Amino acid sequence: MSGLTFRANSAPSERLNLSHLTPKRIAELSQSELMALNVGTTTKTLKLGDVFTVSGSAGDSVRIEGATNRMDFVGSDLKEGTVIVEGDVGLSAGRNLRGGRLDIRGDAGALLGSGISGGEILVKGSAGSLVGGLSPGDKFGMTGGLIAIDGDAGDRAGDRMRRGTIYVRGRCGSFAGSRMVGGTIWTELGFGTDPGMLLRRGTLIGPSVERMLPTFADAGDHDIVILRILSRYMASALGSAAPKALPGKVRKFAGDLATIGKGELLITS
Amino acid sequence: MMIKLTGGKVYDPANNVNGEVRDIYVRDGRIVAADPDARVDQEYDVRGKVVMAGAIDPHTHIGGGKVTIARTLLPEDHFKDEVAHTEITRAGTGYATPSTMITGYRYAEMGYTAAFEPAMLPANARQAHMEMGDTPLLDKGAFVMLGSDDFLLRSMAEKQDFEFIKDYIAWTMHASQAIAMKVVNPGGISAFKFNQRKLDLDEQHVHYGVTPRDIILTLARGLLELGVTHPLHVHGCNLGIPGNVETTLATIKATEGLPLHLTHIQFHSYATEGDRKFSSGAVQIAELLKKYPNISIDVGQVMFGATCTASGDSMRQYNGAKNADPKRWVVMDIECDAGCGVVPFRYRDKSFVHALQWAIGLETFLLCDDPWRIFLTTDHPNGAPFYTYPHLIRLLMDRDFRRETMLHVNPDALMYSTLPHLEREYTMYEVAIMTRAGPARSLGLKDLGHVGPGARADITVYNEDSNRERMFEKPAMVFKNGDLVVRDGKVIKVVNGATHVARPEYNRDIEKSLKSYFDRYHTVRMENFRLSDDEIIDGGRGEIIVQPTRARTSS
Amino acid sequence: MKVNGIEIDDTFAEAFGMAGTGVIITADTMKWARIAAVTMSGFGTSVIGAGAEVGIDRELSPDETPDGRPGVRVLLFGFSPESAAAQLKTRVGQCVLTSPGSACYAGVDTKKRIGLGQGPRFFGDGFQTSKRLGKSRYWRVPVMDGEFVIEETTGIVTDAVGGGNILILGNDRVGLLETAEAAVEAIGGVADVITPFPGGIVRSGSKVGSKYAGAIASTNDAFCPTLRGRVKSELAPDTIAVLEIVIDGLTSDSVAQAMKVGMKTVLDMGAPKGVTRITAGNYGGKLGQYHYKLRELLP
Amino acid sequence: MTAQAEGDRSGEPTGTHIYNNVTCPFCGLLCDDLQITRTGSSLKVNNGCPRATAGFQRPLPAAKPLIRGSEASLEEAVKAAAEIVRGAKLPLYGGMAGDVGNARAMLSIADRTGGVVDHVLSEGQYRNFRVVQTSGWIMTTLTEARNRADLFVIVGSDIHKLHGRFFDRIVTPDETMFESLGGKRTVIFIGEGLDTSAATGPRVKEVITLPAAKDRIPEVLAAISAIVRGHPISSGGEEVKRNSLLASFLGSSGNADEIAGIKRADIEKVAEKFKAANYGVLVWSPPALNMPEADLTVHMMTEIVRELNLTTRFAGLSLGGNEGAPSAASTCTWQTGYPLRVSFASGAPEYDANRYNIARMLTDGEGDMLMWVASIGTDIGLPQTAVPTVVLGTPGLRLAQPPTVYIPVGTPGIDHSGQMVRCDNVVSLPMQNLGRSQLPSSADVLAAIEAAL
Repeated sequence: MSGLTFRANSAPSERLNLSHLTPKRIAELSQSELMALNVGTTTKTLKLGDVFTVSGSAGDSVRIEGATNRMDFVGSDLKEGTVIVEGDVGLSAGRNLRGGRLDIRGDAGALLGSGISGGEILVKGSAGSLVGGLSPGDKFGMTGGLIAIDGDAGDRAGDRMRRGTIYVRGRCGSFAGSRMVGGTIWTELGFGTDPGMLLRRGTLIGPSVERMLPTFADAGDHDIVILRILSRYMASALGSAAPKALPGKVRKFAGDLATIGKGELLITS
Repeated sequence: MMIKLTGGKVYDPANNVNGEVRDIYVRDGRIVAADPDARVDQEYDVRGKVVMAGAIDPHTHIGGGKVTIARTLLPEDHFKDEVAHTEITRAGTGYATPSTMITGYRYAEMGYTAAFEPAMLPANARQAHMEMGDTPLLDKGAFVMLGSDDFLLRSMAEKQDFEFIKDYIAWTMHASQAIAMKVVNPGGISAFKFNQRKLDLDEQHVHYGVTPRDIILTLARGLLELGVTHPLHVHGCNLGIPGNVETTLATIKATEGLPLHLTHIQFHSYATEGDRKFSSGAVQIAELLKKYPNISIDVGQVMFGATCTASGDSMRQYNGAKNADPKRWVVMDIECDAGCGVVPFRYRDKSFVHALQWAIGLETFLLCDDPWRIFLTTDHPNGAPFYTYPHLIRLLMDRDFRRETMLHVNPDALMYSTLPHLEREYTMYEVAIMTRAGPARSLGLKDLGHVGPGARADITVYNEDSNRERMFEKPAMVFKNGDLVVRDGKVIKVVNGATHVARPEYNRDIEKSLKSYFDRYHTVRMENFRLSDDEIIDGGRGEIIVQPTRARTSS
Repeated sequence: MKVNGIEIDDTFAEAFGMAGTGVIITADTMKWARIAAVTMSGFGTSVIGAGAEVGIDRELSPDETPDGRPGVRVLLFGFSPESAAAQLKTRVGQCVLTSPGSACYAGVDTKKRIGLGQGPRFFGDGFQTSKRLGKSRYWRVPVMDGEFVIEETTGIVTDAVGGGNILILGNDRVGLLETAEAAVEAIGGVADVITPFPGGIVRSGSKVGSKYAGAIASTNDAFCPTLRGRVKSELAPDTIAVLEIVIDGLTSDSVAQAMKVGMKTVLDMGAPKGVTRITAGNYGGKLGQYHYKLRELLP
Repeated sequence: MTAQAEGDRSGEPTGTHIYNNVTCPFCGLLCDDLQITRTGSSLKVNNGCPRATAGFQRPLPAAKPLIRGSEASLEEAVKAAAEIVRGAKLPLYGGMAGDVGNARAMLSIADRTGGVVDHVLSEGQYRNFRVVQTSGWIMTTLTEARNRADLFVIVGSDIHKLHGRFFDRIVTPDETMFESLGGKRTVIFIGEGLDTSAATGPRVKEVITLPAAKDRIPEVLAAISAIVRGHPISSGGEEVKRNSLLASFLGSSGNADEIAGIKRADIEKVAEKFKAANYGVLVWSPPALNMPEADLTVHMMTEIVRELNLTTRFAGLSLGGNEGAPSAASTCTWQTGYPLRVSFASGAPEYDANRYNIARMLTDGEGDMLMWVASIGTDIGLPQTAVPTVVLGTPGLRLAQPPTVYIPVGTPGIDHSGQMVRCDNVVSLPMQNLGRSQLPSSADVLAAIEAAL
């Protein structure tokens, strides 16, 4: 795997928009064009070259070193190839990701993977609110792909999510799966309060819920075949990092009955 | 300051000029008679180019609450069309519901110098005018909506004296600073508030007992007797419902000689033939219109793509909301005055229904033989954004282009329309009527829409081009009140246009009843409901032009 | 020529292009996966009369199935993708959806897809939900013992082969049947093929046409031992029975491989059981685009 | 233009002036039936709510432009402000508390200088915008509700305290147009500690309170939503863990009959009233919905409204809208296509509700100068920030820190005329100049600063 490495010279003094740093976009530009791109968010142009030193040769991956939480839209619109980030990222990392892999070896800000429709986002640390969530102007939040977070996820993971899978090795904050219309959110350490508020369809999986809405109906213990498929899918997508297979039986709660109520909250362990 | 446009090929139907080469002289913002002795300060050589008056859009939703709701609802509509400021122009956004400044710039860049908001709620008039005040380069005006307002319906139910109702109509036009009046789903918006879900022409309003027919006739006759030039602007019952052509035909017949303008008639020309129970009623409409010279129409042409429908017709919009794309819509009941519904929509060329809507619009254009009675509109943004006009003009002027375009639309749809058989091509003269002289005459804009002496010097100069779309989308020059504001399709100077109003006479006593009504029921004082001239003029931002009305009569 | 005392005709099996699809049926136990599969394969002998040719390709261990339960792969062959899809829909709806604990997944992985769960999902009466994982979409239909999971689509092969065959002739009906059974079992080890007739064996070989109007096929009188002498027979005087093994496969190679394995079994064990001859059915090579020459398939 | 507010302005007529039909700028209702008597620069309100009275009658302290704490002329202050703006890489235009004219002027200078615009009360407005931009809604307006509603449901907002005349004007007016329909009202309060005292009088048939804690209101709404849909509901509100499940459910603790501390039967009764209403109105004030992720509460309400409209008529009515928030949002929307939180840094409007949230930007140290307009109330003072600040504020504005440049400005509807947009985003009202002072409008000052750039 070859690719360019961008090392931040120092912490940026303003928010940056790094949506240009994908293998495809880099392949379209000469190095000088690339380094002249404006990545700043003020009236004064801030060139990519002012912020980063580049090394390596163009290829199917991009590496960003010294990233901070002021760097927004990292890996957005990625279609193929890999973007690896050493450090933290800001808002909307992996926005509209369609394929490939975004590998964040730090924490991510809000709206991680909003609008993602394919590919994978891996986060070593924790993520902010609205993981895979809806950004104004989107019909839905996440519509496909996989987001796997080693740490915790903030509130409202999967807001208005339609498809795809969010896997959180740690805890999910409150209101996970709010307004969700499909897809799966799986936490190993449990949900905060009121998960699945206005959940229309989709699946929330976790060992516990801090506070359950009254509009989730207890449907009893079940061996749910689709969970076996999900476990296999996770194993194939994440390899050794995959979670251990779900138990044979889970407690199913159907909801949110405040709306069409075709979703489910599954309590494991 | 004398300006001369030399040697252009002039199409000026109001003055019976059909493509003749003429020089046009402009002094102090107005067109003046040729004066060979006058000293010309600035001469523009427009030889070989086509000269027309600035175009007038008589029905385009450019201001008011519903447009701003649409803007809020669909940020993604703007994401794809963000426009940076320049030295002279402001930043903004385009697309189906463009921001106000961009609306002004883009209309001007297409050769339009006047545009009329056709659905101003009295309760929202102040905002509508504020938005139009932020729409540069265009003269504008608004049609105020009555017909589902409780004051009128009460008055009709109580069988108030007709002069009283006329006073109310006139007062409303004054209070809201309107040039004309529109009725939208007559009585239906109000009926919806009473949980009535449908109201046909002769169906009774569940609470007031009046029918849409009563309302249309009352308002149409009222406006006629008040001497308002533009007849009642009617968005009829049953918009969008297959079979509504019957309602529309009945509405035309109901006029009994009264003048009426039927707007976005495409949406009201649906018959029920075929397996899908959906077919074109354009032929029936066109035939009947020949017998009713008192009726004018605009089309509300549908063009393919994403747009947002915004209408006062809360009843029909609520019904149509199930087809919203994206599934995100707003319906409102407003101030015992009216309502609104904002429903995003995507017209697809492969869809049977949408392709047929497209065909019906074109059919209507091609079947109606009197261009003085049909105006070119897409009901922006309901049928399509106004930027599609040049494309539409090409479809009308270029048969081959039309045929080629038909190859890409749902073929089954074309079987339920006569469009494939229509050979007509609009002439330049007819286009000039439909987009200038006709609307100006219909709206009573005495010095707009023509380039004869005395006219305001709103002039558009086009490069002659057999590709009419290219020709009409990027004029060589546009003059607004004699100022060259657009060159080669780009704004080079920004000026403000005027606001046109009509002020029919009324008896001030009406305010006694109104005052009592407002005090008893309303949350706004009558005095504050009225919009003052100062609010429009607003520190030099605008100018008000009062267009003449005929003397008030009584029947 | 003769091998192990069995005559092998210098002829070929003539086979046709078909549309072939497949599903994987899983259940809590192999027993119930098999029951669903067998039921779905029932009355799936000849496309002409049964609408489709259906059979079990093989059993799958838990680690070979999408849900980690025991499973069975069923293949289904039809004249066209449309007719195969229609048959699949009916058979899955009637035989798999109904079978306790079952789930049903794509059994063929091709780019071209046909509906699998698209019909049965409506059994959910609005309570069905779907889940997309990776490239697959699964429908979950609530049923009385839990959920019936069915993948939305399965693949379809448009150049599959139907009607590969061998005919086994001999002088001992019981021995002939034992031999054919062994051949079918051996063919069971070949991937991507099925032998759709009862037990994989057909005794009513047919010819095209009939004296009766309306019947498109009728008994192959030239191979009926009791008509020898009455008609122009293909059979030697000592032949008292003929059995046929018909093979459908997703690929031509798999059909050839199945015929090869089948013939090997017959040649290895047939002579003591009374097998005297192997031949194949064809129509003179004019009708089917696949010709499998017996002598080229010898072990 | 002068910028002075002094108690005894010489040259000003000292006689008494009475102004009728005055529009009040101090809350989003924009009541326009006030009568104000002015004597010199002091105003007396005849029929205002406490908030209006306090606002109009607040003594106007003397105020002069200040540059780094030192008095300056308006011209100097404008020049100093222009200096600060001119040097900025990313100016922030916040506060935005003013009328439409103010919003127009702020948008103009922000466009010119590549700045960011946001209103101080955006957080509340965004509780609504997030819903509009996800699913839309069905809404009504004040006059419609006043005449038509037979059911008012007040959700989580102490409306009487926030909008002192709402009950008096909308819920319990002397007359309504449709006595047979919305003549007698049922008023339901959802939330604890709400002042229900104004829901009284002959027009009120029944008052019901479901006193749920603020953060439990969504549960109550969810239960109502489920019941109106005919879905069964459980008690909820509990911590659920797999291994404790059996015990908790078999144990059938007494609170299975309660939802969010409210008796299930009470909620069911309320839901039945929702279904039975001819025209129900769900009322909330966005700033009051300060439970976490409050847009979900708004969304829940719109879901209930949508469902009920399948059979009857129901609508939402959002109040709030103080400090000119709807004026700022509407103007920004018609001029840019976006409801605030817009950056012009690239030359074109860029909308991002997270990145261009000025409160967040200041906390995170983004932007390098802040222009803060607070021309209406006194309690939206400047946020803490290290960047240079220009405040155009009504005299007496409470400031946590001294601004770099302060310019006193008048209040729309008192010191100058203008227009403001009402909380229902449909009606806008004219603001009268009551002649209290010679203070310039913020729009005029902004225009002067822009001209001085």
